[in-house]
Amino acid sequence: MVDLTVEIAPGLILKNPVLTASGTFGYGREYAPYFDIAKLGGIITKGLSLEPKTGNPGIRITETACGMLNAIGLENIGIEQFLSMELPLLRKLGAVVIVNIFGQEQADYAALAARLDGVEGISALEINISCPNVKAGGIQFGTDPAAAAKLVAAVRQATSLPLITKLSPNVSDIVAIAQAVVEAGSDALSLINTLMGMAIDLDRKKPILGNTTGGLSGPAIKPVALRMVYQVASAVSVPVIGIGGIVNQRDALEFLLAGATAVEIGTASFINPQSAALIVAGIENYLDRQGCKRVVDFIGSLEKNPA
Amino acid sequence: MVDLTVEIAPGLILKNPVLTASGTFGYGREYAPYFDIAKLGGIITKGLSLEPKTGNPGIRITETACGMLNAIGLENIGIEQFLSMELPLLRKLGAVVIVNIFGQEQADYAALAARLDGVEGISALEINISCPNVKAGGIQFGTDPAAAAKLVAAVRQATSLPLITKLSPNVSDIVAIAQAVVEAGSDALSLINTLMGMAIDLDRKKPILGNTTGGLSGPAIKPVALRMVYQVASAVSVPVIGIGGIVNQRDALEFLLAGATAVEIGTASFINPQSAALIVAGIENYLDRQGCKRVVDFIGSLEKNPA
Amino acid sequence: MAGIRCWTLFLFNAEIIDKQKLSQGIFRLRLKSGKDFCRAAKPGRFVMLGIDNSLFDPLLRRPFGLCRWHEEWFEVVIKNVGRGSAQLCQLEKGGSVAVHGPLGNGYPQQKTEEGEVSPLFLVAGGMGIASIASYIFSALDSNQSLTETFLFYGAASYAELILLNELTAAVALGLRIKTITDDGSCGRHGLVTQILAAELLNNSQARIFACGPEAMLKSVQKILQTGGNEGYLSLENRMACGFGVCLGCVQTVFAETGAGGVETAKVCTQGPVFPARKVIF
Amino acid sequence: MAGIRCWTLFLFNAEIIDKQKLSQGIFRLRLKSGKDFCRAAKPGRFVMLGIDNSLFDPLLRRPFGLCRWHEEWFEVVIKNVGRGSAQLCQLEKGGSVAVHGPLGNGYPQQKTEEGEVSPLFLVAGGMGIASIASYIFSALDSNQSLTETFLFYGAASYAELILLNELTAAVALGLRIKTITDDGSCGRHGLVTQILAAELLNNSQARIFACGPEAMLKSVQKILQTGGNEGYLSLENRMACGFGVCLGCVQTVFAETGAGGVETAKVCTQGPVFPARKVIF
Ligand SMILES: Cc1cc2nc3c(=O)[nH]c(=O)nc-3n(C[C@H](O)[C@H](O)[C@H](O)COP(=O)(O)OP(=O)(O)OC[C@H]3O[C@@H](n4cnc5c(N)ncnc54)[C@H](O)[C@@H]3O)c2cc1C
Ligand SMILES: Cc1cc2nc3c(=O)[nH]c(=O)nc-3n(C[C@H](O)[C@H](O)[C@H](O)COP(=O)(O)OP(=O)(O)OC[C@H]3O[C@@H](n4cnc5c(N)ncnc54)[C@H](O)[C@@H]3O)c2cc1C
Ligand SMILES: Cc1cc2nc3c(=O)[nH]c(=O)nc-3n(C[C@H](O)[C@H](O)[C@H](O)COP(=O)(O)O)c2cc1C
Ligand SMILES: Cc1cc2nc3c(=O)[nH]c(=O)nc-3n(C[C@H](O)[C@H](O)[C@H](O)COP(=O)(O)O)c2cc1C
Ligand code: FES
Ligand code: FES
Repeated sequence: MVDLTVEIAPGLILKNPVLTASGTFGYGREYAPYFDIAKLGGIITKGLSLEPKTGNPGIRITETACGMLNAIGLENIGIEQFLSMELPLLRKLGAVVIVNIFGQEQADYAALAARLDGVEGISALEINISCPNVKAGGIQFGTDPAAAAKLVAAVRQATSLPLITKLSPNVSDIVAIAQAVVEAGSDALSLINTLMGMAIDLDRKKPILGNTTGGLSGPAIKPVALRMVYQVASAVSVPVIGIGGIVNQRDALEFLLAGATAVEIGTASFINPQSAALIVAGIENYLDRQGCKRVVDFIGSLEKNPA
Repeated sequence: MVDLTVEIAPGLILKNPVLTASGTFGYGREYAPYFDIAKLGGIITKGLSLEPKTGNPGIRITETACGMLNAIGLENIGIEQFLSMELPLLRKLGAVVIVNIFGQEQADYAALAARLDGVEGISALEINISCPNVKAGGIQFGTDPAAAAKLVAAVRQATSLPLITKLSPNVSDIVAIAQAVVEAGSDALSLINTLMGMAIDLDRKKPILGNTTGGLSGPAIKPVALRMVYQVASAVSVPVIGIGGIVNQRDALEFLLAGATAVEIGTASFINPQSAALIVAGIENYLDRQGCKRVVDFIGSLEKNPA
Repeated sequence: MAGIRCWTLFLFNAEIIDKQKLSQGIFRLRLKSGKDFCRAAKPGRFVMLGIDNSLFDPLLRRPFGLCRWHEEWFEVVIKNVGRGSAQLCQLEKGGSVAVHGPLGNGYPQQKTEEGEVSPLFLVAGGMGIASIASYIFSALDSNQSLTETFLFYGAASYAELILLNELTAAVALGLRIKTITDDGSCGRHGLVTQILAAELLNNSQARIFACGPEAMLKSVQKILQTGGNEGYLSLENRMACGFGVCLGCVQTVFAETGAGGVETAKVCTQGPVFPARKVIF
Repeated sequence: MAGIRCWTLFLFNAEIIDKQKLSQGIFRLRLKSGKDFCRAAKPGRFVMLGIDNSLFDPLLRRPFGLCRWHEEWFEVVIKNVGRGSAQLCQLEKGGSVAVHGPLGNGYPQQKTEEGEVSPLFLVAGGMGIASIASYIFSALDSNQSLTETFLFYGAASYAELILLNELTAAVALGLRIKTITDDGSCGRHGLVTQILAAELLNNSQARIFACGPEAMLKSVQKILQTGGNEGYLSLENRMACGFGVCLGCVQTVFAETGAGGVETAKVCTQGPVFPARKVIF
């Protein structure tokens, strides 16, 4: 028996290092027919805002080479409906719940954090900073270390819940952003969110997505994600959660080797709803065969190349 | 008959919009057995430096989902050997030659540009700014608008050849870099260079590449490339050359729709050495069937989504 | 967990026990499944199908209507229109397909309890027949009457009027069939919506089930608005997951709460069949 | 340009005219080709093979040694070790493979002109036999003598000593064969380099051609250094292009110019066969 427990924030110990990525696991309920979602390290909800949001018009998804673009537009039911209609079921199912939050300006994030502070059945917040900051003219919070740090500090003020900041990969220097938000009080980091991409319908001479651009996810982005996780995990001392193109246990284990304390499964759950559960079993099996007793001994154990 | 000619810099008219991407076409000679390289819009050489460079040790390439990582380390024969041993053959074969240059510091780039100024048989320079600036502590020229602009200005001073600046995609705001280098005198832009990525050998617990990280290319990156080309072409008034994951004429035409005046074929040439030639034929055929008489009418003709 | 079964949802690899070419680029696959799967099948429901290998191109599964089923198999009809469908069409008998389903709501029951059954107009355009046929085959296989049931079936040409022979067997149960082709190679010359419009003039009671290209469904919707008939449209929005988690497939609809409010509905779980009056194209 | 032929390079889709399982996960494919292709084939040369579809996973072609050829076909032996080889091994007779080649230099000619032929030791470890066998089959198919030619062939077990039966036919031409297996299931128990080391003691004149895992080649190199024998190693570095343009496959070697200088050589065009003394592992 391998000890799969990991601590992803001070005091927040998960039974295993497998979480689900925001926006790919609904509010959890949809997966209950496929496996016992309490068996996961935890589930991360669809991104929630203060008010419900209808998302983008037109075509929202399109497949690309080994990946997909989405332009859902952060459609969600809003925090209140989540708390009243979804959270009770998740608690009954026994899932460890991490709520992913986003807003249009800093005050939205702080208000969400304050609202969720002390709510039973919520284990942590994941802050999605890959959102345009309406107040600052639409520049993403996530691409500027100072703006990101300010945002995280405001959220930190508003709640005593463990904070995971989810980083955007569309930046020149992800380590600088990572360090800034850790400095500002983030207990952990998760990365990567989607890469910004675009697809064109040649014959119609139009962008395929209603929103023109969208977020690229899936196996195509795994090399970029792995590189960023490796760089960030080498540079900060808080836990890092790896995300990006993970479809099986081997992918997940590679992220752990690179220094991730846990992983999130995204697009893979669309292809096979059981992916996350299969990955938990696969990690256990692999480590067992390797004679590794505790997953924490495996984490970050990548050998470095000679300099 | 479709008129395929395009002007990619003032006075530099190509017979068609298909070029080959640096580092994927050798010095051109290797492709001569497969097709008449004079039939292409032009060929772009492997990146050349002042002195020969041996490149990185260890494993240099690995396949990823719909892509590949390379860490060649800019191995090349150096500018002098290129001029004496390779250029004469290229001229004999009738190819339009664009030389890709890089250096460790600004002075290297300027020296290369000066050396190539006025050399017969060279049509333009492509400046690879995705290189660590040794003098500035290893920060890439390509991730800082000011550094990139200074570099381009120095090259501009040193030569009267048309200048194409090749942009790195590993940045927060590619439009800012694009505008800065155009301001500094770049006649055209080409994008994207590879995305920085990493791959891990799980069973050996080691990075696969000798250099740990490498550049991601191939179909996997096409959505990111297309998005950046669209953004940059919408923001600048100089010609933009699209690069990234183009494997067939449909991919190439999508880049033209997005606003690219020409395209470069990279990884696809490894899979099928005839790719670039097939894409020229494919573009012609497609436009012909569409009743489009001049490729320039097609370029940038993407319909915008309603705002 | 290799193959699961929970409530009425199944996730398994199915063997292709038969493959048949119905027309140029259109194939019917018969896939092996359990009885429970067939019990959960329903006219208008669908499955997400994928290639059973460990490669990632194509990446996502693709949605296809359940066309017919019987105890230990079910059939889908697939038209090769792109990378995903091409891969599926290339598989041979003995090969394996990754199946997830049955998914979606399916067509509403015909209210037979009130004695009087209102006439039912089934409207199929092109590949929409795969879904519409499921209604007819289901009646045929359970020996249900199809009196007062009309099939209006349009396709580009005679060659693409697939399944017509087999559907004709339902004429014995009362089904009446009218075909129309774009090129006039079978039945009338024109679009299936022309038949519908004409027939509705004499049938203010008829209910309509329609499946086909979006342009056709739009036109059906307009015709229904004029006639005031009740109708259902089966939509084919692009899907990533098929079970309600990606929000990729949503359709703008009039909100249940009335008052002209607008909301989004997931085609995969709240559809693919929607009351025609709800859909906002 | 669908299939091209220039000088001695070919780019075409080849039909699989035969497929044979040689051992668990090891298959031999016989592919249709033109006579000109076979004329350009040579022991030790290789082809880049890809799947003939428009999907991008796997993306790149994979290198495989030319094992045998004859007028209108050639054979490769493929071990399923990963995604690319798995795809190729799954193809069936009648299927199609994208071929690029023949590529690389191949083994040097034996100098037969000077009358005296020095003994030749062929050393194969595991799948290295595919390349080494090409030398023997080539002699067999052109009825060349193989006197003073020795094959030292090692594999994990008897089951993996593939091609052994067919190679035994060359005994009639003078070939002598010694096998060794890791588990002792056929021939001696141990590594093929042990045979080589023992035999070289009595053969300071012997030339060596070796192909196998890197660890084996390193060991062969060391043995040759001690004995002072001339030898050639066939390398299997990872390749992206196979024709000299990506610089992905390079091997560090001693520079031709001597004086201990070091340079890189492309395994695909300057190799895959290198003089053992040049290679710096
Ligand atoms: C509920 C439902 C039931 C369906 N039933 C059937 C059926 O029984 N038989 C059948 O042949 N087809 C059916 N379709 C359509 C089928 O899913 C698409 O043809 C298929 O997904 C295209 O995949 P591709 O990879 O071959 O095409 P792609 O290469 O992805 O695209 C090719 C073309 O197909 C269109 N397309 C892509 N995805 C979809 C999609 N999800 N729905 C519609 N068009 C799409 C694109 O716009 C493009 O023009 C159904 C779709 C839905 C949503
Ligand atoms: C000149 C040459 C001739 C060869 N001849 C044969 C042959 O006749 N028969 C045969 O079965 N194999 C041969 N190989 C090896 C064969 O090319 C690899 O086994 C194959 O490329 C692996 O591809 P994959 O996608 O199955 O494996 P991957 O999934 O890419 O990798 C699986 C494993 O194979 C290793 N590998 C990946 N690429 C290569 C490579 N290019 N060379 C060696 N190992 C690699 C990886 O390190 C990994 O351990 C030859 C290689 C070369 C360079
Ligand atoms: C359809 C879809 C919706 C998503 N919605 C959100 C979201 O609401 N909030 C968020 O932080 N990330 C969102 N993401 C990003 C994922 O959580 C994840 O970071 C990304 O998909 C990369 O992981 P993957 O390659 O495993 O899918 C979404 C991704 C997809 C595909
Ligand atoms: C093996 C390899 C070597 C490369 N070398 C160079 C180089 O020397 N200079 C340069 O500017 N870009 C280099 N590139 C980047 C390509 O020119 C191109 O920008 C990138 O591969 C994206 O295009 P693709 O997806 O079509 O390959 C190299 C790419 C590859 C795959
Ligand atoms: S297809 Fe994912 S929600 Fe409908
Ligand atoms: S494999 Fe590309 S240079 Fe050798």
